[in-house]
Amino acid sequence: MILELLANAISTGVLLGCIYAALALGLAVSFGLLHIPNIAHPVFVVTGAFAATVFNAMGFDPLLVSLPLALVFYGAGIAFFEFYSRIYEKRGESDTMQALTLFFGVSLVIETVLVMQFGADQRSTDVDYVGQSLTLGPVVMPYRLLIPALVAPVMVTALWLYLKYTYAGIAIRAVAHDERALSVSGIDPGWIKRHAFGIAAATAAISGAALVIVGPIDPFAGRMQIGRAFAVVILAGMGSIPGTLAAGILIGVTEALVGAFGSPSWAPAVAFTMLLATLAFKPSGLFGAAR
Amino acid sequence: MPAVWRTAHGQGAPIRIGTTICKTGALSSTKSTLTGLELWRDDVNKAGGLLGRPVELVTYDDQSAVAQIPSLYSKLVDIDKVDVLISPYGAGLSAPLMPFVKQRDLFMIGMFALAGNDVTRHDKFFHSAPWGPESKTNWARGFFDVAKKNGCSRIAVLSADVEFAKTAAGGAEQIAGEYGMTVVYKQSYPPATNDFSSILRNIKAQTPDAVFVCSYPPDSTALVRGLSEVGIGDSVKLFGGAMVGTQYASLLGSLGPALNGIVSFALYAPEPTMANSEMTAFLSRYEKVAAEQGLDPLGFYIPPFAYVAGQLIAAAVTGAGSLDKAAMAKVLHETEVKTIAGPAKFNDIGDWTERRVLMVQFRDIKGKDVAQFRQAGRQVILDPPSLRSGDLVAPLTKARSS
Amino acid sequence: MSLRENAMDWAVRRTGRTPRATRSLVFALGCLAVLALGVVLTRMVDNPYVFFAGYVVIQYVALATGWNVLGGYAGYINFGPTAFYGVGVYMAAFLVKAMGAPLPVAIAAAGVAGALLGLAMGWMTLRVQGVYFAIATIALVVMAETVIHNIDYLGGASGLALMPPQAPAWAGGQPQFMLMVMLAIAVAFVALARWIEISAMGRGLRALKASEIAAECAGVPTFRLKLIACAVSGAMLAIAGAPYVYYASFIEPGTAFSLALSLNAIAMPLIGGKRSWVGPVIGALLLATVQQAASVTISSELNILVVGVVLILFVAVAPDGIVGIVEKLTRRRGA
Amino acid sequence: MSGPILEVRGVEQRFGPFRALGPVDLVLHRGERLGIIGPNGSGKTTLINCISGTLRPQEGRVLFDGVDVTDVPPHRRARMGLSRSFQIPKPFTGMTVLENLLVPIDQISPSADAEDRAIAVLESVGLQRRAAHEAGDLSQLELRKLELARALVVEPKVLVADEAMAGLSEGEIDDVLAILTRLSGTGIAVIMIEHIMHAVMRFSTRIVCFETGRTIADAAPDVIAADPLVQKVYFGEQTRH
Repeated sequence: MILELLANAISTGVLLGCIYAALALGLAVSFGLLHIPNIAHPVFVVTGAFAATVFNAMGFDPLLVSLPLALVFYGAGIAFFEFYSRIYEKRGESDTMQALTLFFGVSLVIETVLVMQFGADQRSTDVDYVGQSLTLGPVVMPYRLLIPALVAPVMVTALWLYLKYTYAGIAIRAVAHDERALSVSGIDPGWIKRHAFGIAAATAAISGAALVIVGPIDPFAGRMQIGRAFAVVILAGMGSIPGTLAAGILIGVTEALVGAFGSPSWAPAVAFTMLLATLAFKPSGLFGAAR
Repeated sequence: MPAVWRTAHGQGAPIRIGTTICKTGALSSTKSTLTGLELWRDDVNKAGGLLGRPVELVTYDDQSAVAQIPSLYSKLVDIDKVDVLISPYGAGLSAPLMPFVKQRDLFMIGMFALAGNDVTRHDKFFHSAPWGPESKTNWARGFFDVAKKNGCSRIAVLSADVEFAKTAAGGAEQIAGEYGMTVVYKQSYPPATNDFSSILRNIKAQTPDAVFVCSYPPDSTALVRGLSEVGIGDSVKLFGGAMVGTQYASLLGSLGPALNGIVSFALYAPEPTMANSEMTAFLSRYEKVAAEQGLDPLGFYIPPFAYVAGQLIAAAVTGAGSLDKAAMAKVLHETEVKTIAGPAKFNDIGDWTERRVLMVQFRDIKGKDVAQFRQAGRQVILDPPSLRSGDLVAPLTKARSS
Repeated sequence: MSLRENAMDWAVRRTGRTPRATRSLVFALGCLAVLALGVVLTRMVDNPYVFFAGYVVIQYVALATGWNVLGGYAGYINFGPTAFYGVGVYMAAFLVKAMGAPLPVAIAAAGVAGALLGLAMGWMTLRVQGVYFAIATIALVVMAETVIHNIDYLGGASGLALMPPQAPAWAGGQPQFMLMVMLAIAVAFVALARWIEISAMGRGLRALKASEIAAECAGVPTFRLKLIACAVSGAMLAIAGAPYVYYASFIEPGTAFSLALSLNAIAMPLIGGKRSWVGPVIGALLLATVQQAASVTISSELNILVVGVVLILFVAVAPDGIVGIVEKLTRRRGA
Repeated sequence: MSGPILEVRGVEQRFGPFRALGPVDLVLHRGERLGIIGPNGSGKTTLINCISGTLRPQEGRVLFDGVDVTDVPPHRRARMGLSRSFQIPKPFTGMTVLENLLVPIDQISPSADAEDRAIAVLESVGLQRRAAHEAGDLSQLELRKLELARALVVEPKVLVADEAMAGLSEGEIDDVLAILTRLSGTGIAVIMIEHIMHAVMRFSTRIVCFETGRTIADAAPDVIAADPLVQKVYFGEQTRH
């Protein structure tokens, strides 16, 4: 019985952890690679989730519809970055604190617009596989978690390959390392950063769709996730894309174990404790380079 | 706003009724309170008002925030000079208000403030909702009456870390003890938990006969889904009890057939034992407004009792023949008031003397059309016995598969 | 006239400022006048609404000022001021429940608790870049709320109704008394903030805000100074929360850790101007008064939207807030 | 108290696989005027960071006034009498020029006449008319002067000037040189890191040349100028400009 419980807690933890990783992936790009502390990212994800519910109500599958939506988010991300860099980067200030405040204001505005548009009530999607489970021996995995969880390894792998093997991807990593290095090679670092921020925003559309399959969301659902998403990115190590998946799963499994064998009441403290412990004892994270 | 400074007691000047509404914030789904009140106001004014004076509502948005309450009610009382108060929604928002109401000796109708007057024991406070006496422990007693009747002895208690749920869970334990039942599992979980698989497995391992659940809308959804996904075992006859959310159309619509078999509380269900023409007429008028304003389309839970709040005020004012607060309270303490939700009699701290919290079991739900919930037989009333419209189908696994 | 005197004189003329001692005297008199005004107000006004609403507004002055010691001077943004505020609220509630503690004891204990929490947070996160501190404070609120949920003695998620000790007879009633207490706290905070601002500590903080490395090389013990500022700010935020239980006699986690409170405590200094003590005061008075009025006129969604948009505008166009705009205008006219 | 004021022993610094500095040994005597030259990326600034404490070397020790300060944080080194200026000026923006100078005074040698002392130093670098201005409003030259003034105001035992003259005109270079020379006259040891050769040559009593993290020459200016290795790595590059 204990073993069955353990196996199921771990499998649930892995599934939830994958979803956390999907949520944090955009942040791993914008914060981890570009060093832009976009605390509005979870709100972008929630916006993606609402977009998915709108199309779901017309009969589309939320995950499929999130692919074209990702393109829209990519464009919106670029436009938003343009706005951001006009305010900051061109002012010649690298005032992270001011940037944090800007993103804070942006997330408030987005949340309020969502409330005014959709109301403060919970919204959910209607998909066929919700309510059914995949049973593997003693382990029962609800499709409601399994299918969105699969999104994370797919996105992580795609992004990792992109960053490793494409010209633009390598340029993004170069920008992360040293902006000046790039201007020497004749690529516009501004364009590369816009592009990378657009990718970060695009992931929000997909992970938003994943999130709303897991459970109903409201416009303020992002707030619960800010701490967790940053915990994933920092635990992974700044800029480590595969690390994001590992860190998300680590947090997810720990939460599930605390919930199953300790008290579920303490589960929200897990991510925070891991975040603080990382900052205090290993600021470079699990897979990050020393900074 | 010249009305603020006008004397409120002049002949023909409106009788002012003040309250705050959770138009925004966490409790904004309760804002249909206002519609219920407005429908009552329109009815009363059409019939010539109270004491020959029109009725006027003065409302503010309290943002579902406790911190807003003291200053807003002070404003209602001291600046707007309202004659009668209605409490904000629920016990949490009403709690900071009670000492003030008692100290100033005001007349107030409680809106869903469960056990809201049990500590203060103010003698000019009356509940519009039929929680009954000692409601902190007793409001969900019906669940345990049903459990007892069906031979349940092993009870599991699960609750969200939220005010209402914790209170309900505390009462549940007490009643279980009283009925000689064993609490074999007790757990609380943080709000916004979206996966209950390990919790459900832990419950299953204890083979309880009944699972008393005190949850909030998002977790009610996740729990019901979890039931379908990982199951709960054949031992469970009764599942639910205090699941907030199952009173509202949005959740009913999104869960649909997954609700079958679950037992939860309600204050009104369109069963033949309960429906009356006034209530039905009220609900059909409400539906029209709700459709325009995007409110809960069913409106079984809150709006009727906002209307009841108005009816109680009307009875008190007409019975007293004045706005004298002591006289108004005396009327409600001494006479039975006929409301759209049935006859109301009050004890000395304003509880309905008869608890009329329903325990309903969801049955025969097909598809996700909300309109089906307006038909009889979808929410079968198991308790109280006076309103019973059917018997429990058990165990839960059978009720869900049928 | 020597060159040196010339330069000093020129500096004085340039800024149009009177010598420091005179300015401090004027400030002290101003503080006393505000306190006296508070006392007169509680005697003259009958309408309790004024005291309830006044308490809320003045509480924001205290919160914004406390936040600004770290956020404004040192530039370390604390996104979770309510974590500290909530700790103050619950510290006071604990003492009231356990021993019916009088207000001064609750305030002192809240201050100590807030300072310790600030030290602990700072010790763990201030060694790495500032952005980590900001992120950790976001998570801190969730953590603090979780802890309270798990303490049954303090009511957990259900909240706790308490009967705090009654106000002394001379105060003329509980609302009046609470208003005076909050006013005294706010005035003390503003004075403390001003003292920090013009002292060596304030200069050290502003220096490290501009450049931590340069400050460190100029002899500023940056880590220690940040820790002190974090502790002082934490103590101030917690103290601002301590009287709440005496004001509302009911507390619950949703209020003590409310996001609206956090949002306002951050927005007010940013809108008023975070470089001097005047900014948070102006920002708090302005925003809180508008919100008190707006909560009865426009929808609160619109209210939050306005705060968000204003925040973005100020960050984008006027990073030094209203005070910065005024300074720029007067400087232009003077030049 | 006659030993060297500053001593660097076997200091090494690597960034990943790349060795940025060392091992380096260096001695600075009291009142000495030491010039450090070398091409970009030769490890000069890394050395300065190790001396001032913003970087802890992976190997080796730094001794200041006979005390091992390798593990002493920068602000404590500053209090012991080690001042530095930055290659890219780092003014305390948001504060006046006068306040900029008060920061080190507050921390290192507080006194009642702090403002007078600060004004005196501002006069000596010709910034007195800017005393009440926002540091962020200064011109490039003024920023460099402020950088120096802030390092000088606490009367250090050692001043490390990191490219204090970059981007200045000939006349302005003369101004700064005059300030530094006057300072050296009061017994302060100065390390000057500079690309402007004629300035270093004029100022220094001894010059050390760096190349890929190592010292390749350490001698009097005229000897350095004649050193073929130095000419190859350094002057060869310089003459192209």
